[in-house]
Amino acid sequence: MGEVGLNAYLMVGAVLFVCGVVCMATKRNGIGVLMGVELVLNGANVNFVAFSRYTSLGLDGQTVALFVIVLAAAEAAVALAIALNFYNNHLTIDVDRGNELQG
Amino acid sequence: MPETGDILMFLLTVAWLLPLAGFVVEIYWLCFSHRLNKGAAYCAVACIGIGFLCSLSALLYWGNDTHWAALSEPDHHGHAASHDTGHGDAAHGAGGHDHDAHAGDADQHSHDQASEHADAPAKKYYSGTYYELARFGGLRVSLDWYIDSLTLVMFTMVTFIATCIHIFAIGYMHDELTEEYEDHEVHLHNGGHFSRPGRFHRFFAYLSLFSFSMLGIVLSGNIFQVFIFWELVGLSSYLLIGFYIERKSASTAANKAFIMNRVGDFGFLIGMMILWTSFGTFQFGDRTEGAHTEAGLFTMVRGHDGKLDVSEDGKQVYLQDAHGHRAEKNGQPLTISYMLLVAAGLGVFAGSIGKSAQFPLQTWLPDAMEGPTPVSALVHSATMVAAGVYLAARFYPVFTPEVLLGIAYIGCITLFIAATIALVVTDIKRVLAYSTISQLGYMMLAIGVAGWGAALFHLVTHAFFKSLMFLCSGSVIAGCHHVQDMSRMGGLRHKMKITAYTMLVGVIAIAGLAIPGTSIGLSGFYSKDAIVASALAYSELNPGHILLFIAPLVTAGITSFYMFRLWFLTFAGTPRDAHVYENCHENPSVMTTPLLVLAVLAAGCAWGGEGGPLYRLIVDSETVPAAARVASVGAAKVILPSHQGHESDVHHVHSTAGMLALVSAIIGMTLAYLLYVKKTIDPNQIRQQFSGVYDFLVDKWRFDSLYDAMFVAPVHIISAWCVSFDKGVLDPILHSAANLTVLTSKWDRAFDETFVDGLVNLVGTVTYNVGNSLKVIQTGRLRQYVMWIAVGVIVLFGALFTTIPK
Amino acid sequence: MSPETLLTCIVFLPAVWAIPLVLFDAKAKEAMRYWGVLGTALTFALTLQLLMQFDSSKSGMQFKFDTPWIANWNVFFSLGVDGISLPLVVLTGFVCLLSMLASWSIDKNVKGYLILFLILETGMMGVFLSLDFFLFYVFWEVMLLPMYFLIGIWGGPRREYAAIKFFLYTLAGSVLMLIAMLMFYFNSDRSFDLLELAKIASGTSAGRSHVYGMSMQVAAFIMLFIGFAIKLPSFPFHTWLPDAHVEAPTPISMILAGVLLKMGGYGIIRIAFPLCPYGAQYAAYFLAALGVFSIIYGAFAAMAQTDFKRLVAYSSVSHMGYVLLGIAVWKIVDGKTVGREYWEMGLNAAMFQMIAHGISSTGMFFMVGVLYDRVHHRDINKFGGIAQVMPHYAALAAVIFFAGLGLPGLCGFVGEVFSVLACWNFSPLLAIVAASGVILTAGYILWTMQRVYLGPEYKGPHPEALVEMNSRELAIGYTLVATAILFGVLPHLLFDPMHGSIQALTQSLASSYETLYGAIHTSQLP
Amino acid sequence: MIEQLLFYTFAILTCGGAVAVVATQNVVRMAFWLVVSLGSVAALFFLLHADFLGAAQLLIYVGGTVVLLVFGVMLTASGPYTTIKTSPAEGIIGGAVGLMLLMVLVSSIGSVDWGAISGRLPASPESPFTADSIREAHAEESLVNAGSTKAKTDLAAVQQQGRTVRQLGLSFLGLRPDRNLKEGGANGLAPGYFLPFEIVSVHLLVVLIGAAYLARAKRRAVSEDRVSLD
Repeated sequence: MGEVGLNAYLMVGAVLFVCGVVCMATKRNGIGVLMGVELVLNGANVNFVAFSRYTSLGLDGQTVALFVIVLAAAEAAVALAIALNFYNNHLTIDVDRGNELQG
Repeated sequence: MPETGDILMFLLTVAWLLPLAGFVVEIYWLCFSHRLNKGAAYCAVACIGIGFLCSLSALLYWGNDTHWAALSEPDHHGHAASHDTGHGDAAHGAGGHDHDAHAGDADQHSHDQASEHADAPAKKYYSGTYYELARFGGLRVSLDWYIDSLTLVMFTMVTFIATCIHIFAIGYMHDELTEEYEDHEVHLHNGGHFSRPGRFHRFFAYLSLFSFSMLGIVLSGNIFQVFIFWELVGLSSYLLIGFYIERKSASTAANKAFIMNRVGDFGFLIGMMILWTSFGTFQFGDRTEGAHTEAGLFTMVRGHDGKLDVSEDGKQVYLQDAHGHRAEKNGQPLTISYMLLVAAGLGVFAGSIGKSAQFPLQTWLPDAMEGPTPVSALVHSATMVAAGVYLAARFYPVFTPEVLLGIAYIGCITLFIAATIALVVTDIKRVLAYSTISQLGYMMLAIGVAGWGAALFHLVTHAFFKSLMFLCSGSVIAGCHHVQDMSRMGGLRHKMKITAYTMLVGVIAIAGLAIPGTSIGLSGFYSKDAIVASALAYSELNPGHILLFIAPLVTAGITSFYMFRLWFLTFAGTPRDAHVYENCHENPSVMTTPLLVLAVLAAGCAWGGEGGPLYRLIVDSETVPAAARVASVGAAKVILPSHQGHESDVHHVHSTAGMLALVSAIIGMTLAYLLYVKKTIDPNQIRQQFSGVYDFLVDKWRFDSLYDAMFVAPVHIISAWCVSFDKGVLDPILHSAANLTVLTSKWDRAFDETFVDGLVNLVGTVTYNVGNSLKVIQTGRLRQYVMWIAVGVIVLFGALFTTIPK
Repeated sequence: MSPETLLTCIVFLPAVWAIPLVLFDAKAKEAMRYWGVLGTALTFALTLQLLMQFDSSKSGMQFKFDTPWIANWNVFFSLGVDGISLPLVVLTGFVCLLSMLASWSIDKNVKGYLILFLILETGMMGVFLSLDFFLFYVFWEVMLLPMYFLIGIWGGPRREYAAIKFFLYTLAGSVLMLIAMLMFYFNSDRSFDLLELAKIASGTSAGRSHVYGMSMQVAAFIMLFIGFAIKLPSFPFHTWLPDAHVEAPTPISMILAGVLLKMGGYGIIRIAFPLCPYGAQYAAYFLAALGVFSIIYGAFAAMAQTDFKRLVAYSSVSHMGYVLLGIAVWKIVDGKTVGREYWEMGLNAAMFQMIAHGISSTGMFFMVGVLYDRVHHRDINKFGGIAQVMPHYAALAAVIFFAGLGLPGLCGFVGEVFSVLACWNFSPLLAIVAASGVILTAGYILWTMQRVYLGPEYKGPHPEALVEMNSRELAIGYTLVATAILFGVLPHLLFDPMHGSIQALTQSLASSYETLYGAIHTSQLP
Repeated sequence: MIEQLLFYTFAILTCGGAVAVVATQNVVRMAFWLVVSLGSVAALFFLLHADFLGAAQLLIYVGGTVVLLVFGVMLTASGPYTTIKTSPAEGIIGGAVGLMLLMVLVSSIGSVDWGAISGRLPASPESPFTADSIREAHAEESLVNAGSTKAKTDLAAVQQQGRTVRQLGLSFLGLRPDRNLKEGGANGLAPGYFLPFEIVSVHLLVVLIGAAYLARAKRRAVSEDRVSLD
């Protein structure tokens, strides 16, 4: 095992990100999609903090990550409300039922 | 002490402008006064009356200033000068006997050159400028005044007659003083009679306007100004002839008068153009500005010796400058082509033809009798129509003998034609109208045969007796309640004594009767005598033109015949229409007084004949060429007789001519007496025997129908052509251009729609189809979109990695 | 007020004045009309102020000023006034005020009407005041559009036809003018300055020694002339005029006859002649002949009309013929101007005739409009006896018609007679033919007056509507009559300011022609 | 050595949790795996000397967000164990795409020389931190600038030890102890996060209200009627 470097954290972030994307793409459950979003955000966060540690980004990376976390919480609250509304309207949480985007 | 010229100018200007002020006041009176008010009439009478007083005092002042030199001539000093124009009798006594008077005194004002050239005859005029209308470089047009004895006489005569007629008109137009004037000659569509508010004020306003314009002509100091007032009298005449605007005949006659005059003015304008272009001035007299004297028209043509300075080949006339030398410009002598000078003369004379109703423009004057009778008296006999003669006389120095020959023949033809028509007319005013034309013909003839003084002499005497006769006829018409046809009158002398006998004075005057063996007669005798004498002298010198003597001689008889016919038919014999006779009455004194005054003047104004004061006054203004014997150099080869002094051509034949004319007149009178009083010969029989001639004369020599066919109809046809050219040629060209454009744009549209639009549509269709086929991708499913995003990122990165070199 | 402000105000005041009209309620017609009258009155007052400040002893441009407008193309906002444009500017203010007063009969969409009217006035003022060819052209077009709409919206039954006819004719003219303008632009040093272009044409420009070539001058002159002759209008470009007049509402007819036609004459004097002296001289005889023909032709055509307005329109064609005649009497013998004073007289007469016609024909159209407002027809043969029921009106109308007839003492006389008098020097034949116009003019005007005003009774429809003019109409009528008399009696009031400018114009044209003539002849000699 | 060990442990946990979230069909289990994954991320933060961040991660994510999600599951599902199946084909496609994306990302990460980039960045934690600048920018702030040169060394030490709470707090108040204010062209403006901080605060408030509004109980039928009427 070599020295833990920036690349290792970035790899973790990438995996999280990809998992999030796949999660979003495959889950029919609305809550699952939300979880995918959280994963994507976390992937990004890992990258930020890693850059904060290993490059001259410094405190900025952490600050941004902090913001992301806060905003993700907010997003989660709103998304949940949206999910509830969706559920109220369609009587299911299956996102495939909501095809209003088709226009 | 102001100079004589300025005083004269001031007095005459006042006399001239007062009627204009009167016109303005009366027009406004019309708006604010009620119609029963005679104020306008009094205003008009006051204006013209004061004008008369001004003119008279101007005349007297002038006479005093010149010590009445004009009235005396070495060989005629026996005559008392107690009458000037016959009305200012006691005003001046001793002046006429002052033989030592210097004519040159009058020249101090503006004619220093007269003394420089002692041989040049003194030119007895004053002139000056009111104001400039325009100035173009060296050319200028202005309003001027020009005063000589002729101006003064004309002024006095015009204002006096106008005053009389104004007063007469107060009575004549009395029935217009109403709110409801019923016109029995107008019939409405519904068969009723036409009634309208009276037009008393308007009538006097028009009369004032006329007086102003007429005096303007007389006072004018340049030909352009004459033209201006020429048109203005035409306007007044138009307004007065068409006074009864509701009568179609009146308005048509007014139009006819105006347009006929315009035809004359067309010639006038051409004459003016020639003069303007060749001479560069319109001025009659010379104009002095400081040290520089600018020659007027008369000086330029005639110089100081009164001779035309014709080049050797006879084709050019040299113009003279103010000092009697040939005028030069840039070293070249100024000349005018002789033919152009003739043309200019004829052109100006054309204006006279129109205004004085000479052949071939004579037809408007009889129609002009549609106006109220005082108008006929003032405008269409005494003054305006005489303005043509006045202009011809004023412009005499510019006329070449050829022009004069033309004038003579025009006058000759006119006097004969008009007299013959007058033989058969039964409308009392029309007889007088034709007589006026005929008498004006006499005057023109006189000018043409160099009887300059005779023409103007006749002008003044004619003005008196003709206005008298018109007023008498007006009195008859008013007395008979607007009956004008003589065939319905007769015996009126019992009921209208004053009118009848004053009329007789006029008739005798115009007929030229005198006591045989003596030379005592009424005014017409002297003046006609002078004309016939001039004509005889002329025809003796130019035997080829004997007609110019025969025609006036014969016509003198005809004149006498138809005038007595008029009097006999109207006043003598027995009434032919009982109704008319019963209702007729003599008029109030406001109408008869002017008759009496005018009768006195008609009888006596020419007192003394050619030795008398009137003639002397007029001849005082005579220009040199009119007095001396002149031989023509042009194509016509005529010789103009001289007529001054005992040795003159005219003097030789004077007694012969007088005798012949008198005989002719007496024959005419006797014939009339036999036909209409004694009834020895039945006029109807003659009429039937010569029915062809009679009809021809009744149709006024068929001039009206001739002109209708020659001018009126073609004008209408041409105007129809013009309109159809617009509608049929120009508009179709435009329309076809427009249609062509529309057609082109249609093609353009077709091209657009098939080709250009086709291309565009193709693009659109392809896009649509592609989009349509891609539509399935948009499922609206969230998860698919995420997938697509991921795929997109992959593809993008893949593309980047493959294309960007490491 | 400084000259710049004054001139700019004169040009733009009407248009600016139109802006607040937008805020008026559409139903407040009276208020809007008064607003419009106030605007035109103010403009007229400004033109009078200009007249006061104008120094008639000078011959050149006064109050001239330039501001770069489109600097890349050398276009300047350049205004100025001289003796030639000054009377026309004042006339424009005058006629606009009167027509605005005559606009009470317009009842449809008053707001739009007034706005277009005021814009039209700006366009007209701009045309007369601009000294930059491009600016001139712009104003020329600015004037065209409102006129199109004014005829096309507020006109009579065939208004669309008339409006399009007017539009097409004028547009064709302006296209030709545009081409000529560009010819001068590219043949000079890219200049639109009219004064500079004229200087080049006369060979007195500081920057250039050579003048425009002969063929170019002839071509440019022909194009410019056609453009202006359409506006004048001269035969054969006149057929838009009767239609436009017949269909246009009364106040617009007044403006059309009173001002718009003058632009043709003004354009010829201001642009066509100074910019191409050789071309002008080349075509002078043709121009004069065309003018004479228009005189006669218009008079004949007027005589055959039964529509009152059409008659007056043709009389305009006839009267404007005198303008063309007066402008063109430029006689040249062997390269030298002969009788320049007579030509000067002709130009003066042409200018005078334009003003006089502006007064008399404005008046005639107004008088026709007064009748039309009452009985709603214009058939001359159905009138008669108007003088009995409307004596006051008939008297004023008679004076105006006599002014049109050319009676001395009224304005129409001086222009006509002087242009004819000036013509003999140029060509006796043309002078004689032109003089015969006086007979025809008298013929048709008197005949018309007889049929309309004289006679015992009115024969047409709506006899009950024939009431005397109201005070507003009387005011217009009296103003016109007073002006007609004023200029008829004291023509020098008008000649004095024009005289210097026209003298300078004839001098420079004569000398420039001589220069060019000399250049041609020396080069042709070996 | 221990750091490496810890890193790999938590990295595997993180990745494994994430993969498990993807792979699991049951929502509640997904939530569990998510907790695992996010908690491991918090541990990774600690490893990266971001103590406060890690704590926040644990508190907010693991403690807040996931609980929220579980609530959501409970509120929406008719039963806690209901599963909405993804079709196998979708799973395969999703996996394939995910793998490809991962490959892309990994290859990008590998292809970048991070050290070089790091050198180009304008400021480093070791950048000069002078007393002058502190005095100038925050004259009154004696809390931080007590020692001049000492503060600089303190700061480096603090960062090494991951105690960044105070610094983060300062930066949210607009103060940047880790930046040289004279550099970077700040033009005297405070380069801190005061404004974003405030914005985020307001944002959170709005979100809370908005979420409450959205999530409130509504009658169902009306909206459908309205749609059909349109």
